[in-house]
Amino acid sequence: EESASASASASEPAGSDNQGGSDAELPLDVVVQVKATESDFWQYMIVGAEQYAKDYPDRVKVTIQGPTKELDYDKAVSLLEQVVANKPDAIVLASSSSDATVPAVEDAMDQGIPVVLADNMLNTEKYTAFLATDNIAGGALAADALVEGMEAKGKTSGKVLVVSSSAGSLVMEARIKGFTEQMKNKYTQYEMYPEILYCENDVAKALDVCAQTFSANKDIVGVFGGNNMSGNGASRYIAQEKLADEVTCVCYDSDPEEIKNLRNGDLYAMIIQDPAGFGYKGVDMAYKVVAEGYDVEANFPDKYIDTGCTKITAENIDAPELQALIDPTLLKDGKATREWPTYF
Amino acid sequence: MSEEKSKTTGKSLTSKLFSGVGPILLILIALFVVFSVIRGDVFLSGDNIQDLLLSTAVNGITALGMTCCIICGGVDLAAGSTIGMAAMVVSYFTSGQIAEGGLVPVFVAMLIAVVVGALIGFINGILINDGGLPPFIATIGMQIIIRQSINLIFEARIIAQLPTEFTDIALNTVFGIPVMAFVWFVLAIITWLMIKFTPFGRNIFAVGSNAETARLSGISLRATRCGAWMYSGVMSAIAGILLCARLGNGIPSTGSENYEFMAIASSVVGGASMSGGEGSVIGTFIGAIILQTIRNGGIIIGMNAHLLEMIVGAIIIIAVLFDKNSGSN
Amino acid sequence: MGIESNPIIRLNNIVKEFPGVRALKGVTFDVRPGEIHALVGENGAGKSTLIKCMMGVHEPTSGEIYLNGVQQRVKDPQQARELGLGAVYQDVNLAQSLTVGENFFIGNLPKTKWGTVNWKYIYKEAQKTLDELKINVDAKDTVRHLTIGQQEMVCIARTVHEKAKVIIFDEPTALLANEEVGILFDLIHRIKDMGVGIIYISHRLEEIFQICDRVTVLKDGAYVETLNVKDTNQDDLVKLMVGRDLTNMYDIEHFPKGECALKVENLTSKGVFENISFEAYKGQILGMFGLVGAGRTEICKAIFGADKFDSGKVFINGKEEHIKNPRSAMKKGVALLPEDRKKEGLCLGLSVDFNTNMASYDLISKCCWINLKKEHERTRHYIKEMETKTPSIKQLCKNLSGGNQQKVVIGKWLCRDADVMIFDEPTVGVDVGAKAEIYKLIEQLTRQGKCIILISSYLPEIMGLADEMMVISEGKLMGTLDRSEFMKDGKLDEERALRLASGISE
Amino acid sequence: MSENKSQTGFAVKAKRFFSGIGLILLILIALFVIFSVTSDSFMTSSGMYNLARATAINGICALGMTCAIIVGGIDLSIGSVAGLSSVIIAYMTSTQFWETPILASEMWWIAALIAIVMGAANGLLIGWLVNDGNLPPFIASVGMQIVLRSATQLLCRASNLSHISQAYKDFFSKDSDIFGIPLMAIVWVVIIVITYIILRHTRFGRNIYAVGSNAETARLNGISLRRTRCGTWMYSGILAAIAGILLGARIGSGSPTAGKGFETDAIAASVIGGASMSGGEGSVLGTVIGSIIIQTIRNGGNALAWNSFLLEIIVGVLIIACVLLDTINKKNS
Ligand SMILES: Nc1ncnc2c1ncn2[C@@H]1O[C@H](COP(=O)(O)OP(=O)(O)OP(=O)(O)O)[C@@H](O)[C@H]1O
Ligand SMILES: Nc1ncnc2c1ncn2[C@@H]1O[C@H](COP(=O)(O)OP(=O)(O)OP(=O)(O)O)[C@@H](O)[C@H]1O
Ligand SMILES: [Mg+2]
Ligand SMILES: [Mg+2]
Repeated sequence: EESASASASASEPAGSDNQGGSDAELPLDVVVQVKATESDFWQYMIVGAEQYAKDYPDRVKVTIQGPTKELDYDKAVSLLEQVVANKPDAIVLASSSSDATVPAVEDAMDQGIPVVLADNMLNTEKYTAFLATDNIAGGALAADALVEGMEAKGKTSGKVLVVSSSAGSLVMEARIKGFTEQMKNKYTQYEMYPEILYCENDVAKALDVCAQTFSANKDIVGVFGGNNMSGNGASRYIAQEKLADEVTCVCYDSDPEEIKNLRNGDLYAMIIQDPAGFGYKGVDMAYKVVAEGYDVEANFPDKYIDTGCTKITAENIDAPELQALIDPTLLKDGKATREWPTYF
Repeated sequence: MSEEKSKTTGKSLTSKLFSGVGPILLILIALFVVFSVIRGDVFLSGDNIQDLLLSTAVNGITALGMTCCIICGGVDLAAGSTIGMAAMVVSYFTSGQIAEGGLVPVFVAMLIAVVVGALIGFINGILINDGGLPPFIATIGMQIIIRQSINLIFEARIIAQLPTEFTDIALNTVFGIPVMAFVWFVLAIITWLMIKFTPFGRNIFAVGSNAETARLSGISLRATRCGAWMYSGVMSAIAGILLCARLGNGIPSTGSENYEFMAIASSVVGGASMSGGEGSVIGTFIGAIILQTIRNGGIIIGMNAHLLEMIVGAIIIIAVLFDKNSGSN
Repeated sequence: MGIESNPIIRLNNIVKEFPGVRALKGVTFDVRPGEIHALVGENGAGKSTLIKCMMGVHEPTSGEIYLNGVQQRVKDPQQARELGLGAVYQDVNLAQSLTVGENFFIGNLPKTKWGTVNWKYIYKEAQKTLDELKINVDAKDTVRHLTIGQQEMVCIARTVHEKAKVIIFDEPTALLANEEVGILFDLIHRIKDMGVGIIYISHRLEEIFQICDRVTVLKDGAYVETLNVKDTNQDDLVKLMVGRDLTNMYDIEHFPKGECALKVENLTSKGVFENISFEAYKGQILGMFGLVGAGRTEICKAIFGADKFDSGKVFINGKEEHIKNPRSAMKKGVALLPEDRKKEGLCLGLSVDFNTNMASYDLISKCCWINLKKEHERTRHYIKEMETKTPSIKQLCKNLSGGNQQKVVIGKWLCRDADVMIFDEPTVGVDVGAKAEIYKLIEQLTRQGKCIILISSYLPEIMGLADEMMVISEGKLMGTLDRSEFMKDGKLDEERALRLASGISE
Repeated sequence: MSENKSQTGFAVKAKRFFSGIGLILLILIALFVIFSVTSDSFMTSSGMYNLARATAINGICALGMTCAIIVGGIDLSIGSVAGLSSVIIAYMTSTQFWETPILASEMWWIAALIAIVMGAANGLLIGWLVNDGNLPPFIASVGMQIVLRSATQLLCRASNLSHISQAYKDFFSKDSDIFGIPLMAIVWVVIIVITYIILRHTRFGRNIYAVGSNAETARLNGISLRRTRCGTWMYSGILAAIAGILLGARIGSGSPTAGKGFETDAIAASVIGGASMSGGEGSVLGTVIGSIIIQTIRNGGNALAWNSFLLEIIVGVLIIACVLLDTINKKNS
């Protein structure tokens, strides 16, 4: 679990480096395609990517693409095919499906357009680099945090519930897998509730399913919300019903409701990823590969860069250096700054 | 003639009230019996009944407006996005994140959201009446436009820091009933009175049944249609405001998961006819409770979420099948 | 004619029950080749139901059907068609968005050798039949664009084209004017001469005497009698149908001219009607006569605010009014009983109760609150007044027979209590008994000093009732005749009116 | 003289052919002009190749939807049918749950046939519910939408099915084309032709119009309502299943949420193409143009990197505007 908690360490700004060998004209034309535009999380990635372009206007010109809904695999593929047809200098891609975009990505790579993957791995070997949270490790980290919180409340046995956003989301599956395995292997004193609750990314539904499951199962002591919407609903339910002394809640990703509940003690911990980092470092990687001839495989044999995840609890929520990580839009409004990690 | 008179007066008030909703009332009772037998301790507990009402309220309120549109011979597929728009509008105007202490007092913000809902309904009504668009098309177009406008205007981001006086609405109770459910009951009664006792209510039926006849009978099609869709817009807006209070944040995707389909299903399960001119508030009320009861009970007895959803789909079909075909035998 | 051959079709003891209604109580009936057999009876007597049983639309509760002496069960309309039964129904039954030609072959489209639809053949055949019958319609036209009269002719042509052995006409003349009635009768005679058996349903009894050989009377779903037409007369027939004597129905009281209630000046709607000017007085009946398509309906709809017009003035009670929509017309005291009861007069899916009150809820509500008691009272009152046959005030209008539906529409407009009442074809599909009731009602209204405008394509009716008669042809006012002008020695001068209606000015 | 006559004959034919679609054809041409001027990547062969591939799936769904709309109904279950269809193939050819998949990679077409049968069965059920159960088509198909979606989730145990038949993926891959036309687009074109022939030149097709125009008339004329309705929804189900087969190949895995929301685009394409929600009206050509218009807006807009929300708003406005113009047009003529 060492790697999972690694993150925002200080470094020198990745500024005036040497110019590598490249035939592409500066600023580079980099397309960032996200899973969905109508989501806070992917808006954060967009903020990161745009921040890079703002920091280095002479290096890159960033274009944002993405279907409005995450489920629009079909539209995502069409979009990417079209992006590839336009021959940009590089592509940073967060793909909602591991298979759908493979042909287009391979096509791009074959044409010499580097593709930096973010968040979700594809079932292909042809890509430039992959920046993502290790979601299995993140799930395990969530389990650790949950147990820590439950033990602090003196709950050493009982049922643990998982609320998921929607079936078929790959990253969600990984988190839940990491969480469940950690619970089953390491914390056998707790029992996993047999059914996963789905909320279709609808907070109201998350609230409802929590309410009903809780009233039928008085022995639930812990809840894991697989993303911000499910965590939002679960923690709000706990806040509403004043169950904070009985039930511990941990969730993935942040949103304003969760932050509020964290401060109130209704949510014990958030496991946050670095979506802005996907964007910022993804574009950075694209630039380095194209303009400076950076060799990914030499530094990362499996081409994987773990962007880490961070456990946020009441203790560190106000730490100044974490503010822009918790809410990347602060960067956009210029209300906060952050130092970007130097993985490469 | 006298025979018939004695027959009608002989009917008790309750049997009059529930005439036509018999079959679905049976379904509701059957569901209650099944769930009570399996997990009566939880299902019938006061907490759960409260929760059932609370979780039905949003759909229940939306369905009231939807019923009016269906009676008027159309549907309002923009209901879900109107919910979202109202939630975002009320959040925008009250959030501490936008302005210290909110831009306007909570009450005013709610009013603005309701006005926005009415405005959306008005546009729908005009498109349908003056533009001659089929309601299905007009409102599906509006659905897309409103939903994406929410994303565009509010940058697809959650609005937080809503005042507690607003979010507390969802937590409080009146006479032991959650405020949301209470509002739903009141609106249901208002809608019932409107449909039963006002010329506007009757006009909705006339227009839905035969618009040309209604026009030649001196009923203003424009006023009736705009009124019906505005009523639906207002109901959706109220539902959106309450939902927003319940969620504690303005979430751009509020109301996007099949909210209009569920409202239509509630109305139709409750006996409304998609070809217009038919529908009842009590039926819709029961219809909404049926749909939520399956979900509520199913989760309580620990059913697989997907299996449960499958049953919801099947129940919608079966309930309507039952309703449409029980009359003729 | 009296061909004593074996019947093509024989219905034996047919019973048909609907929920709550016993529409047919054992009817026996037959048709021989080459005869025209009339089926008469009051509204709701079961005529339409009987032929629907025959055509496989309804399944009879009991009873047998024999075709050429062989018992048959007619399962569905398709089978009826294969057995050689054809029908022209009471309500025009065409697929509105399809072409005329396609409607001819609908359900049984001819194929090419490739298995695809043979369009050429369809249009050629349909056009041939239309031309033979002198129907001025293009087979490639979409039905929606035709007038009701034209649509009806297409319906008939289609049935003729199918070469059915038995053809049923359910009130075919209800929507036609004299000229077309003539064409239709010629047509029916020709079909008859081909040896086809014809069933003819009509409320216009003189038509029975004009073309029919035998007549069967139904009353309240029961079989009454079958007579040879030449052995009977109109009065006897009426007596059998209604159960009482109905001597001259048109003999209503006429009242002196009151003030001018409605004045129209140079009303014009381009391409539909032009420069229409007339005055209508209180206590008077103003008749409007013309052939189908003359534009009478449009004139009245324009006055009523239901259609737009280009220029002209409308004065009500001496004051010029700008009527924008039906609602404002009603507020000014004008009412219009539309001609097409199914499309414009009724909400078929709603109750009698609702339909009676729907135009006048404002009169029985206070501060937007409807007085439900009054609503029911009024409905009962008009049901009684007009003897509407309905099991309850909650019965849906679609379950009433055609004539009873018409009575509900009239009731609706009586509820309005308007000063100027425009009746557009008020007796279409209404039985003799009820017609007499309606005429009495009109008489009573004039006694109360109301102004009545009566549109009818049925000349005897309009001449019998009107104090003054306007004749319209192709949107132009051909002339206005006073009662004294068209009553010659107590007899009607039909010729003059018809000449005017055909556009021949004096 | 004779020449003149044949000319007018041709003109009449052309007029009939284009009647009702003139407006949308103009819109399409305008869009093409705008995008080829403003974007240098739009009007390229690869741009067109992509456009054709991207339109195929919605294009096929929309044709089925058009039939359902013409018969006087609607089919809101097509998204779920497409999803289930793709998952059936994935389920039978993937190694997710078994060491050796049910079907060998090359045998994927058997699964595809099963998917088509499933689509037909679903259509049969909806047709039956509508005809014999008196259910409004909206409700029958929404109900089946929910049921099939849940069945899909259950079938793939709420997870993504990866490692599906490679042969299947390759079959419809980007590089499989015939004479430079992508195979997916060819499937679509074949279906366009078949649907055109069915609707225009077969009795069944004409019965669809007759039933949609006036069911009672159709019945009185001896058309079997049951057969026509069941047949229409079956056809729509089959097309949705075929779209699902293409979809599965395109996303390369079985996803429990695949196909969600397809019905909206399909309805949009149909009504932009002139189908009337009251039944009895609609044309294959119109729907095809409608599908292309929607995809052109998306592709062109993306090429110019327009805001994705704005693009969808344009689609929404277009739906309303096209129907509005069509209504005004009809009123005037
Ligand atoms: N579908 C139905 N459901 C219930 N009752 C019906 C139905 N169809 C007809 N009836 C009833 O059956 C009776 C006979 O109706 P029918 O239409 O045959 O009369 P009709 O002789 O054709 O009258 P009209 O001259 O007015 O057309 C009426 O009382 C009518 O109310
Ligand atoms: N939908 C329509 N579109 C275009 N013209 C029409 C339409 N309906 C009627 N007309 C035209 O308006 C004129 C009057 O039509 P209409 O048949 O209503 O007259 P009418 O005198 O009321 O006849 P009747 O009442 O005997 O059927 C005719 O010239 C007809 O062609
Ligand atoms: Mg009749
Ligand atoms: Mg007329």
